[in-house]
Amino acid sequence: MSLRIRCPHCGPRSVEEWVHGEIPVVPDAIADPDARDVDRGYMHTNEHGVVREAWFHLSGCRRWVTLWRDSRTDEWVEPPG
Amino acid sequence: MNEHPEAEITLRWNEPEVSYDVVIVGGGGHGLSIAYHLATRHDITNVLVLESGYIGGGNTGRNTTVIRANYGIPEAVRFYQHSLERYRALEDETGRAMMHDRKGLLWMAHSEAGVRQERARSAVNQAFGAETVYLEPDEIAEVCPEVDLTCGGGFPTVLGASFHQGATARHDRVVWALAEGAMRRGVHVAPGTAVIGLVHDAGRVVGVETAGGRIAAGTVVSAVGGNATVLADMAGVRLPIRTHPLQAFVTNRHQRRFDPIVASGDLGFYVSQTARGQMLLGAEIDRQPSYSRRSTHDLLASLSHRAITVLPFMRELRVLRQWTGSCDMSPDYSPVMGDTGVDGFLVTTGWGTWGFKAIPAGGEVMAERIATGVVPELMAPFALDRFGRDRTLADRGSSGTH
Amino acid sequence: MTGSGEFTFDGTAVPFDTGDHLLTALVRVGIHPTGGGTLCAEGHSPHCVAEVDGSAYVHTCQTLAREGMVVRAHPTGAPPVLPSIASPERPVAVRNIHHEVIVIGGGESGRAAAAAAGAPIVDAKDGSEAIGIYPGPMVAVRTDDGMVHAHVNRVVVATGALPLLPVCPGNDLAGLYTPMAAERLTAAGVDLGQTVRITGPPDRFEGDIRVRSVVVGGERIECDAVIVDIGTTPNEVLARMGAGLAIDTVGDAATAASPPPCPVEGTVCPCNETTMAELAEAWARGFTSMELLKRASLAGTGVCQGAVCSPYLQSFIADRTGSVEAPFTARPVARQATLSEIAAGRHHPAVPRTSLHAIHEAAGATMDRLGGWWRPWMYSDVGAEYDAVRNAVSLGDVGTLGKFIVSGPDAEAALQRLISTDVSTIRPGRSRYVLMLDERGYVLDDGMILREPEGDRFFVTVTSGGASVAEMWFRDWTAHLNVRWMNVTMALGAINVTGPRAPELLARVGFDETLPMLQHTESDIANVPCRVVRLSFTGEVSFELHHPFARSGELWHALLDAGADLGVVPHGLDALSRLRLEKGHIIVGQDSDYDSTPRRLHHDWMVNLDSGNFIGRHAVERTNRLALDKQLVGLESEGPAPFEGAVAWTPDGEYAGYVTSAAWSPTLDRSVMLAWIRLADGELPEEVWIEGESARRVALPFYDPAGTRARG
Amino acid sequence: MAEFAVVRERIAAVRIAATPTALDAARWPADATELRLAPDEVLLLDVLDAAAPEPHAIVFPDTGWVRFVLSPAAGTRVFEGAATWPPPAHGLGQGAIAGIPAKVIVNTDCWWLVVQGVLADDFEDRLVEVLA
Repeated sequence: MSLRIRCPHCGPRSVEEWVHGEIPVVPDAIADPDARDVDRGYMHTNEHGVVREAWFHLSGCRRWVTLWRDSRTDEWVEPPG
Repeated sequence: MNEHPEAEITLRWNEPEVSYDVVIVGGGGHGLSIAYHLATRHDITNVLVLESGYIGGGNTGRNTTVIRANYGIPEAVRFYQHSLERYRALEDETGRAMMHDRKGLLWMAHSEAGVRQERARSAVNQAFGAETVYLEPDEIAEVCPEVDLTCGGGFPTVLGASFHQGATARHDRVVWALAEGAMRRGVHVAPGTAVIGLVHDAGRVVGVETAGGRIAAGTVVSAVGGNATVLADMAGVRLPIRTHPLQAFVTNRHQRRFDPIVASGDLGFYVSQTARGQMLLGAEIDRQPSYSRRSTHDLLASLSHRAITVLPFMRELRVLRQWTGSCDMSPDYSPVMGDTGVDGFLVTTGWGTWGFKAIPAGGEVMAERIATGVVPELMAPFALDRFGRDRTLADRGSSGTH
Repeated sequence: MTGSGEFTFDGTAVPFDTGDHLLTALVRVGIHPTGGGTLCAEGHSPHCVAEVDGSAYVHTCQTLAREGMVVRAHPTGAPPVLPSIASPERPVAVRNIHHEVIVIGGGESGRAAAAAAGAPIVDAKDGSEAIGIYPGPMVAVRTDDGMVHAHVNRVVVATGALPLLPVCPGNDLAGLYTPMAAERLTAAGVDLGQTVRITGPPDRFEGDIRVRSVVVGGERIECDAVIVDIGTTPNEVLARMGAGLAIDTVGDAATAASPPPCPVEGTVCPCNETTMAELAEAWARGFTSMELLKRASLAGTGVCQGAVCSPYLQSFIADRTGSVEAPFTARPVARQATLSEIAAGRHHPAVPRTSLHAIHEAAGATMDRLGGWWRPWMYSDVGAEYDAVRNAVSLGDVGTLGKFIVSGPDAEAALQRLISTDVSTIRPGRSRYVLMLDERGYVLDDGMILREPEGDRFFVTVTSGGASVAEMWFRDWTAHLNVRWMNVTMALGAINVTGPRAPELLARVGFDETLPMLQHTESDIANVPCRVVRLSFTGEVSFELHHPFARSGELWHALLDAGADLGVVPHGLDALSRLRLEKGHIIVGQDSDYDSTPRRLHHDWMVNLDSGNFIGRHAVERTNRLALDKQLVGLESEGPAPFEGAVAWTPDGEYAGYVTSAAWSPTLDRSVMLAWIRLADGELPEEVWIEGESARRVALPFYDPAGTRARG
Repeated sequence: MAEFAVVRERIAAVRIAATPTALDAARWPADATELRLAPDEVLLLDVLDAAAPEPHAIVFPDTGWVRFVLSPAAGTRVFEGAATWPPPAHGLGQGAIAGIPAKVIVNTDCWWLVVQGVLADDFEDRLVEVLA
């Protein structure tokens, strides 16, 4: 399906109608609150594989949708589990 | 006519040995520049450059070759201005033509907000030696008569800024000249060799794993484009990097005539004519992080539309080839260079859309850091720990159109 | 033939029959468009390109001849001239079509696939050239009638095979044809003369301009034309381009390539005139892989994108390494289209206009794109606009403000999370100026929160241009709460009535309540239902009137009419920027930067660390423990106002920072500025130099520090 | 060209934000055309007011919309020339048309294209261009 994004409310629409939003992931291993704060603010997993992310349908329903995408190919994938 | 100047350059490849003083991961412009400067400036030649594909085949081979220093903050202007000056010297130093062509960069603003941003950037440029002059619309018409100053009526041009030292160079030749220069002094370069792991010992990185075996290293430098976070993960280092696609395209060749590099911040596009006569167009990054290098029609169409709005003479030119590179973007639009908190593991990353112009200076300062153990002044502001120290380098001048 | 006509080639009239492609008509009269080289008549060979009606690189074999066309040969030995003036704008239509499946290629396998799937066919032979398979999948197709954008769920690539073009000495002569070209030309009534068909690689072609003989296996054959039938290679560029997308490749395009014998000599890349000898030289110098060889020799980077040379480069490498390397990376475009064609159907981003846009234009305002809206920069005299605010009364169009209604049991909790103030202390009927921080503790936006009399309802405004970002931010962070958001930015107009005589003007149009600072109410003004908010950005008594979008015009005119004798005039953004600067009010995005913490902005007073777990709270606490490095400060100077962006230097000549806002203050008779200034040894300098003038650091605001004028 | 005439009109509308369940269960005035913009938001065309479907609902008379009325042939042509998504067979669709966020309501005898008033001038220019 690639960069046509399926909106559960509006249907599939071009990526140009959407705004990408990241869902930050801070590793549990970072216990120090200050280090967690810095990691959440700046660091990125930059996943080379399946990423969970949010897209805002700006030109349609104006709501966030959560999707899973393979960052190597830009293909949409089913939520794991 | 085919100029075939590469006939001068000779490349000699090596199978990796078991141990090196320095192993550089990534045989692009930055990796090879580090190797070149280690060899030429510090006489460190027990160096291996590992490249998973062919040299210069990553972002160095996919960028749009603009060399400029007109950035938005003093630390960046200083760094890129030094790099720009080094670029000019590299041709003489290596004895290899890089088709370095100083053609000037014309940057246009079409709104009061655009003008304010352009004036601010020009001011900091002038303060740190990157010559910039303002151009009124009639002066723009003299520098580049092809510009439609009204941009189809929709975007009247209010102000231009001309950065005289703006230049282009042929990216392949930069890579090959640096590789040849390093190889001639004994540096090993191994293409087709991917790093699949790092070797740790007592909290230190002491080597790399490849399909062909383990290679010990006094220092491992990540000069990877696109996969920097993957490699850093192996070292246990978190990076402030997201990888985004950046697309560009060229038209067919035409006789050389179009001189300046023309850019518009408000419209989000830039164009130059290459030494071979192709018109080369670029724009901003794709918004979603991705390692995909698949080109999109959206970008091609929207960039074409913006280009012919500013330069209507391009309407009937034909698109030859479209491609996509991977940009490692940092949150503050500035690179990340140097120490990582893990001994034996250095990074140069976060080169976003501005890595090509930084190749000479980036290699030079990293080589100095490796050789001396001291962080050079030009490099210091770009340290990874700046985020935790709340000393980010917000450089709006580097974002978007480059 | 149903008709005929004439076009010109380099000034010479060339007759054509209806249905002729340009190439057919040219060959019929003995003209080879590029002088020589094997013609394929199906859009692959680069040897048929010419300039047609001012547009270079047109495949004459794909272009139907039309009366009066002006065709020119490309220059010899050089690329075509870059056009210096704009060719006329040629509108290109786009047709978006939607199908389950589309088939590219109209050969046997393509027709079979189309029949099986009930799918349409895109066939270059019919003038429909697929330029690329893109994510979607979307297939972009160029036709003479415009572009077709096919949005599908699956693409069948049935592009068949490409004829091999010969590589040997003399392959740049005229009179060489692929079997398809010979068949098509002959069918169109072109007499090719004495032809010979060769089925194996030629040693060489001989002749002067036109071929006179061909040598194959040492044997010379005299002829007028050679049909070069030396095999094919799968036409799989689109298949490789679409790899990973939902595509199927069928027929010849799906077969495995077996490279032809490696040529001994001759031009292998006609587009860039690369010879076999040059390939060998590059190889010897270490360019020993397909991509390096391509870059070193430029073979494959020309107009045919490797259609001619790619199989030969494979055989060249296979000869030396014993294995067949993959061909070049397949990149769009597979067929060429002009920028006009590619750009067809595109628009620049639409910029919203407030409900008063036409009124501003009629009043002669200079309109500009500011904060993502068309806004009046100045009407006619910025000085008069400024004076009206300071001394009389003026109107400003603030319909661009981001505006939200918030309701629900968790409305207060939602705002408490989003805003760095203690929202619970905003009483019904009151409002407060607030900051929104991001997770890094940087200022994302500023705005106003108004609590409605109902108590669990709020009205929130944010910066012009910030509405969509704010909406995304609100919805993201409060999805788990029992709260309703409504973005009413584009549903409400807003007019700021400001100046010492503002109350007097409002009284004349039906609002004579005493509304204290930072309170709000609802009232009909000039018969228009308004939410009236008492605040001040200009430093003078101000009332924001939020009202239904469709009624802005009548309200605006009623206010202007009622206040004519009070000296009411509208003010633009230029005047507003100066007025607010005198009060030291920041504009987020102009005076703030990416890394602006409240402390750096001198806005710590807007952060209440006791108000719960608002976004950015931990970051503010953490960064407040670090040494401060720079701050936004107020500066004054006796000299003229510097430009916004001017660099500030310390008296010792060190870089100190830069100006974000600057204006000459007629009221204060000096220049006033906001500037980012770096601390040195923990101290802000008392004095900096900007544009050769000394500037002193002073406390904000510059104007009316006690705030008596705004309170009225 | 009457077939491709574009009629532009302001519309009375009411926008309501409420819980999805409340919106699912709500009964609107008989004259209203209901556009469910999102699970928790509805736009009612051609009415001046509506009852709140739940106590915390936001009921907002909204004058910020503009309607373009087109023949089915013109509507089809607009989609073919300016939208990358197919029009609905009947009823509401929303997404970008000519680069501008729009709602389409496909009725049997005519199509409505509804956009924000702040973008209506641009939208009209683009409609005219695509129908030329």
